[in-house]
Amino acid sequence: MHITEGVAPASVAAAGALLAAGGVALGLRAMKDEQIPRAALVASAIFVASLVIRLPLGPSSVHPVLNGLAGVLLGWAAMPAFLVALFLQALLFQFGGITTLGINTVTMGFPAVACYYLFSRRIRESKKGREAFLLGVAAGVTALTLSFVLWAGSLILSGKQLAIIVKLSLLPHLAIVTIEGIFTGFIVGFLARVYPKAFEMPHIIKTRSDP
Amino acid sequence: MSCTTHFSGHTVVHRLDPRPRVVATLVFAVLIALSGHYRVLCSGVAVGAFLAMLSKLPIRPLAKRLLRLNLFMVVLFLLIPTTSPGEPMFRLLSVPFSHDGVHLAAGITLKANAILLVFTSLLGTVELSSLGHAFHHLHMPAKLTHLFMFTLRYLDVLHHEYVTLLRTMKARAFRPAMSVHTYRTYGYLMGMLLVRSLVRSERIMAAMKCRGFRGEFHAYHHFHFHQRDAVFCLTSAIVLMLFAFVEWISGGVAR
Amino acid sequence: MNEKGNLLDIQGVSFRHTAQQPVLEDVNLTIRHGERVGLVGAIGSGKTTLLHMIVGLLKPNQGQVEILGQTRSSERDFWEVRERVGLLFQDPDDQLFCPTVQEDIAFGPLNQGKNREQTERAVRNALSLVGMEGYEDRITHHLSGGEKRLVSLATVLAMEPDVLLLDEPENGLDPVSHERIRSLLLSLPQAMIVVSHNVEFLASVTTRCLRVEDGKLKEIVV
Amino acid sequence: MNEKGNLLDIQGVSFRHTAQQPVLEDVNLTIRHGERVGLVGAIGSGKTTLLHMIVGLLKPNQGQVEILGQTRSSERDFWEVRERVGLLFQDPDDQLFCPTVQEDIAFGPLNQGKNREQTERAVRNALSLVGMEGYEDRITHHLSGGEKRLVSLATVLAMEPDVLLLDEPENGLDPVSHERIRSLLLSLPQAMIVVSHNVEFLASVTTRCLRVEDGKLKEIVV
Repeated sequence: MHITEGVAPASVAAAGALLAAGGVALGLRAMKDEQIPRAALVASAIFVASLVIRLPLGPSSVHPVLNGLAGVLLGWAAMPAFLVALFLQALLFQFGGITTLGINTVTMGFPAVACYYLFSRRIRESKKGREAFLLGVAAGVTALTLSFVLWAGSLILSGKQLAIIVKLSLLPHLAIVTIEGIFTGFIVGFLARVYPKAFEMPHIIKTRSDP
Repeated sequence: MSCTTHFSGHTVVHRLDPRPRVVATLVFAVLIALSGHYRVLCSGVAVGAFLAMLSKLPIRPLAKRLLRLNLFMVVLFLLIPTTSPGEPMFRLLSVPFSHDGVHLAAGITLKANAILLVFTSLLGTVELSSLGHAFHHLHMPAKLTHLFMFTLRYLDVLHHEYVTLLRTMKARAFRPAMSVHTYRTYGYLMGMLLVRSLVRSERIMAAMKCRGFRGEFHAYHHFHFHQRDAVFCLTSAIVLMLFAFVEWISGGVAR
Repeated sequence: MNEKGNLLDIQGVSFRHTAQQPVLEDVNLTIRHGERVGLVGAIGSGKTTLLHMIVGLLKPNQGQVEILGQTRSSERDFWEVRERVGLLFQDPDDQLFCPTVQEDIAFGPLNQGKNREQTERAVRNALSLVGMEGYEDRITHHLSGGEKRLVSLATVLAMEPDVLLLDEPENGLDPVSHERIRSLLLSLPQAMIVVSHNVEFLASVTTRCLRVEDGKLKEIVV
Repeated sequence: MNEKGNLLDIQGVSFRHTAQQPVLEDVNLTIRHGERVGLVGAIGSGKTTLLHMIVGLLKPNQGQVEILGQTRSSERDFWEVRERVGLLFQDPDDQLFCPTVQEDIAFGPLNQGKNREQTERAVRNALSLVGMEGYEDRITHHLSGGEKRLVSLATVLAMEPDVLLLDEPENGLDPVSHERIRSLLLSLPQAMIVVSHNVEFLASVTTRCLRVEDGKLKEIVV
């Protein structure tokens, strides 16, 4: 779910860059120096997964995005983490692009942060594996759906004619969101059972508004 | 196997200081993104192609990247002109291709190719860690630079762990299929990878503390600015100003 | 399975990682039913490489690999091999990836297409074989090093393999677990290849021994 | 530093991870200047725990830790310890977290407050100590296993520690790198504690040996 290089006109790209800069600044302020390795390692793991894991879907397969997971694990630090990951993706694999880096960071990062507020504490307090699994599904589905909305929005803002792409990708996205949800659910369920400390991490990204 | 390899080489481009390369790429990308005129966009592609040749980018990987990008552009060419309203420019198999649609798709294609070529030639040829150092010297926030460096440092380590885990799963007769069992298995695999990452991050923090880390990073790396870098700065400045000038005399930003 | 044929027949096999000198060069190895072969050699000499090649995780650059009576070359050929040849990895942390012991042991049988009931039985059997009854619901990540090794072995045994490939099964274990592994291996009926640095251990669990050196296999007496 | 006192004096120290049986129980250990102590024991027996306790990464549940002539308990107490006691981690990937070799080695000296020139000198010296001159600008994650181990050691040596704690310094190395580490350790003047599974290796680089078993330390002869 990237906006490809060249698609976004200056206005949309600039708006995206500004929003991303704000989010990243918040994320950086919340993250202390000694929390950098932890944030980086989670970002690395998610980056690797989104690159190499292929979840079978019919005759094809889909790559996971895992921004919901990034949100519940990293909180606001998900913003800089996605900026770094997306820059590397653009540089190494030509996904997305440099002028659309801002938009894409917003598209991936803001839903992640939303998931942090919506689910992180609930997952921490969940007692059973099943509950954590369901919350994980919810986080995966919510994040990717929000990302789709932001992606579609910025595409349509870039040109009304581009709406056709949104229309055509609606159905595939439904399938992708479903699989992403199940996948995120299993990961969150696993972490809740094996390493619940993983969800204590967002305390490191405490901003003043932290619940 | 590495997932963090850059286009290494020994050309003059590779020897340039990464800092001006970062700046030039950014300004170029912004100018091209802003532009609405074919002569600017086409010159942009030409500049990109020139830099790609100058930095001797390997043909195969570059072609693969260009192909992937332009496959999407083909889709745009088929979709947008046929679905947008307006004067048809031409008909193909009696399907009208609208004037506006063709121009939009053409503009996007030229922009994407120009930026890709310059981005890959100038930044894709920098060792990634030097890129991090360049960001640092260009006053990017220190925390962001360090996040970048740490992420980069452990990509291959984690990729290796992923491959190892997947291998042991294959040895136990695992074959991916569209099933809950497969999704669960990958979920556990990813969960395990995350647990290992989190535990490793604690060990890294411990190693840092052992070497006197008390919550503050000190920079060490530095660059040398050579004459060739001055030449590059001057040339890029002239070319970029020329772009801006042509754009301006062509009558503002039209799309 | 033809009980008279060879379990494993490797002829003229070479393997090299990209652009390096070969790890294995023109190696021959035949293993018959019921044989227990020890494998020694320095670190990086190619012992692990050999085991991985047998189950098709690595593909040789040259030579022929015949396993369970058939020549194997494509990924698909090895699907059957992996259901019948159990590989114990060097580091149990690489082998255990499920939240609980039970799920981890069930993974292999489920991949073999066993149903729920058969799988449950396989889990129970495997755990009792390694003497770890009652560990079903333990979190694998929290087990001690020795326990992890035994559970890893259980994950392999649960698939009821005809051949076992064991990569340093006793390495780093405390004396008690060490002895437990030793007597367990002696009690198992399968043919096996055991990699170890501990020559004493090999002498007690295997019937013959090979040394990997300079890419070659040599029969040795221990 | 008082050359006559003990470098390290641990008395009645116990350590347990949350709600488990203790890893170390009522352990005593004294190390004098110039001593080289080997530490053996099964996986998970508490060898690494002991090293981490000495530099304050883990805090004992009971007992007293005296290092370099002073009792240490708070995080602040250990700041000085960490500048003078160098710990080599088991996995060099944990220790080499900077992009280039040079930056990694400079990390410690810079934290010690050395200026640029002193740091450059420390980097050069450390690299020449481990025989890796010319590696300054190499990318750490592209190094081989043996090179990583040597560079890790250089990062520790660059801080000019009085004591070295080495956690399996030779583990997983090919015979050539193994020998290089061995002779390097023999040439270093520091007191050291060396953890290893390789008794032969320990016998050749240390002056006495201890075994960790059931939470206790026992003097052994190798």
